[in-house]
Amino acid sequence: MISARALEKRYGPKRALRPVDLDIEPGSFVVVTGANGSGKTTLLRLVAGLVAPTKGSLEVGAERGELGFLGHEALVYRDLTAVENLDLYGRLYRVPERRERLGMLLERFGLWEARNARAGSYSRGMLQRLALCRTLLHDPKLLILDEPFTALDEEGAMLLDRQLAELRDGRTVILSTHEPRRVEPLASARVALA
Amino acid sequence: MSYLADVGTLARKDLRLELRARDTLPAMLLFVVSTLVVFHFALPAGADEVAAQGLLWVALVFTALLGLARAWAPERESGALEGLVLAPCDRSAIWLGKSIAVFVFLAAVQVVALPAFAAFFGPVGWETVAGVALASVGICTVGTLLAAMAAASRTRELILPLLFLPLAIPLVVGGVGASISSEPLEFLAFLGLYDILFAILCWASFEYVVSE
Amino acid sequence: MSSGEKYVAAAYGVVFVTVLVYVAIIAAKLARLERETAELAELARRRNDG
Amino acid sequence: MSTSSPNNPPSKSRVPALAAAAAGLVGLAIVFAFFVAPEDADQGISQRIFYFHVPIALTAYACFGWGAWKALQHLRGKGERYDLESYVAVHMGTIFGSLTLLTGSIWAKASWGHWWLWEEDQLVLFLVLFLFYSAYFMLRFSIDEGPRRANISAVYALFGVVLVPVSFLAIRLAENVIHPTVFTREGPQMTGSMFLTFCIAWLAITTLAYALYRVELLGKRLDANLRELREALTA
Repeated sequence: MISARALEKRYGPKRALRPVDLDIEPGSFVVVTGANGSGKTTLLRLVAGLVAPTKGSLEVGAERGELGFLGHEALVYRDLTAVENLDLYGRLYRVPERRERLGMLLERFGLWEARNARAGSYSRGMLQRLALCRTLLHDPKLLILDEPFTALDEEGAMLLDRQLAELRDGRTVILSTHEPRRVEPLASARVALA
Repeated sequence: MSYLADVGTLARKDLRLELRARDTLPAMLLFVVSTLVVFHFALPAGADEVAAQGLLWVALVFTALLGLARAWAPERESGALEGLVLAPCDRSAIWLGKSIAVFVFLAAVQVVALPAFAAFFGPVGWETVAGVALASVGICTVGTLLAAMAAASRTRELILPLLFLPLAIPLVVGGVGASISSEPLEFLAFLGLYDILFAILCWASFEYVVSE
Repeated sequence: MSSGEKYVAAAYGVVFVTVLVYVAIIAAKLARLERETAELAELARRRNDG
Repeated sequence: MSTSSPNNPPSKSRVPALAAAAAGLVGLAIVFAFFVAPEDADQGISQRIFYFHVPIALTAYACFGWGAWKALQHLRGKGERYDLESYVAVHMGTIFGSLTLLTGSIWAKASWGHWWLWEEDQLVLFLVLFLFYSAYFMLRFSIDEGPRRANISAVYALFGVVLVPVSFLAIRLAENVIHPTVFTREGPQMTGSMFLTFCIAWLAITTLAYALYRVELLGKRLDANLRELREALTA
């Protein structure tokens, strides 16, 4: 699913990611660990295609429409409601039965009551859960989660745990975190960045 | 047809954002009317009608600049541009959708500005209206792309006028020419040529402005 | 010199001066590069001895 | 640590030969411009500015075109050194563009008594281009180094090349008084030796521009290699 050879990223003199090799089979659950500044976020953004490698090669077996990316930003419009945000992405990702699917996701992540409130009025935890809905909306083959637990409230974290457990049906997950113990039982591969 | 659907989705999103936030359109309306009033006092009594026509175009260009500076504000405040770039749609649809939305705002402002100009200064002929329409297409297409470039820079809106004004010079020439020259069709054809040439270039190159 | 000749001299002079300024900039760059390479050479030497 | 520079292997540098050729040709052009070409009938001696002014303008166009060509290659993903070459070419174009404005202004003062003439199409066009390409550097220096800056600079350089004909047409349209320029539509109105002088001057200025371009490129690549060396040594 993901294969990288001496993949490296630099911004001029600054090195964002030291050369790394990857060989990830479809369906595996990869946990990326490493200190701050070791390049976890850069690696995930490279896999998502948001940034281009400076050196080395990278092949990702998922088209743009088949991968879901959750970063530090929720990537939702503050002035639109939760439903309007998900409807916008649903159209762009051509999600079949858009309305039903986004309703189900909002329900599952406990945002149904606040569905018609502006995303700007959401708390940090609710915003992260809305971002999770956006990431899972098009049922992605490859799920890229950049430290998903950091901004989540306790309830959200439990919901995410249950969600990750259910996701193992042939889907590939690559997730970076500071607390690997939490996802240790699910992990099938580990990448430690120096 | 899904390309046009994406463009429609994105344009509607911008219109809905503006209706909800209501910060760009009122600002542009007030700006253009107050600019015309300032021009009235700036023009000496004996100034002929041609000078006034020129001032109309100055007002339009700088009002457009105000709108363009806000064009990518929603994306920048929420980082949502990355969400759009991640989506499977063609990235030029992001540019086209935004251009259409900015065009709608600019048209709404001109619906007020032209009658106000006619009242303050002098009659506004069909050539001027045609010139304004054609020039606005060029302003929105090129301006939206330049605004995306400015959004990626550290200086944000400060650099947008520097990028935009040299490219707007031919539009002002075409517009003023259409308003005052004896054969306006020549100038209107030139504006059309500008729109087509630069629209194609924007359409082909926008992807590289928003992604690596 | 007639005014025409003065202007011609000015025009060619401007071109000449620009090229000279350019050469001066390149010379300044060379001096900086020379200093940097000396620094790096020292760094390399210290690395080998250390 | 044998690391040939990532951009290109240290080729047998042709720059010294290039610089020598440029110096020789420029010298020859000056000799021709002042001693071989006959005095112009109506403009007198000030016409001799023409032999440098127009070639400098044409070279500036060539530099902008070269910068756009390199930008296009960069966008087509051909390699990473095209961004640097596009940048240096545009830089060269801006220098020669400024020279065009300066010499053109001096020529306008000498021939028609004014430092600036809106009727002179070439001059006005270069003013527009000068504004446009100055913004190129403002834009480039306001974005952090990386692929994003390279892409945006490349796209902007492409806009410049489309702007040249469009602006020229706009200026020609906007101008109601057609001013007598040497190059009227049916080609140069110059006698044999004048045209020969012009061609030599043109070749000289183009060679000079290319030499300066290669020199600056070398300087920039040296910087890049040194930075990499420093990175390696201090890592």
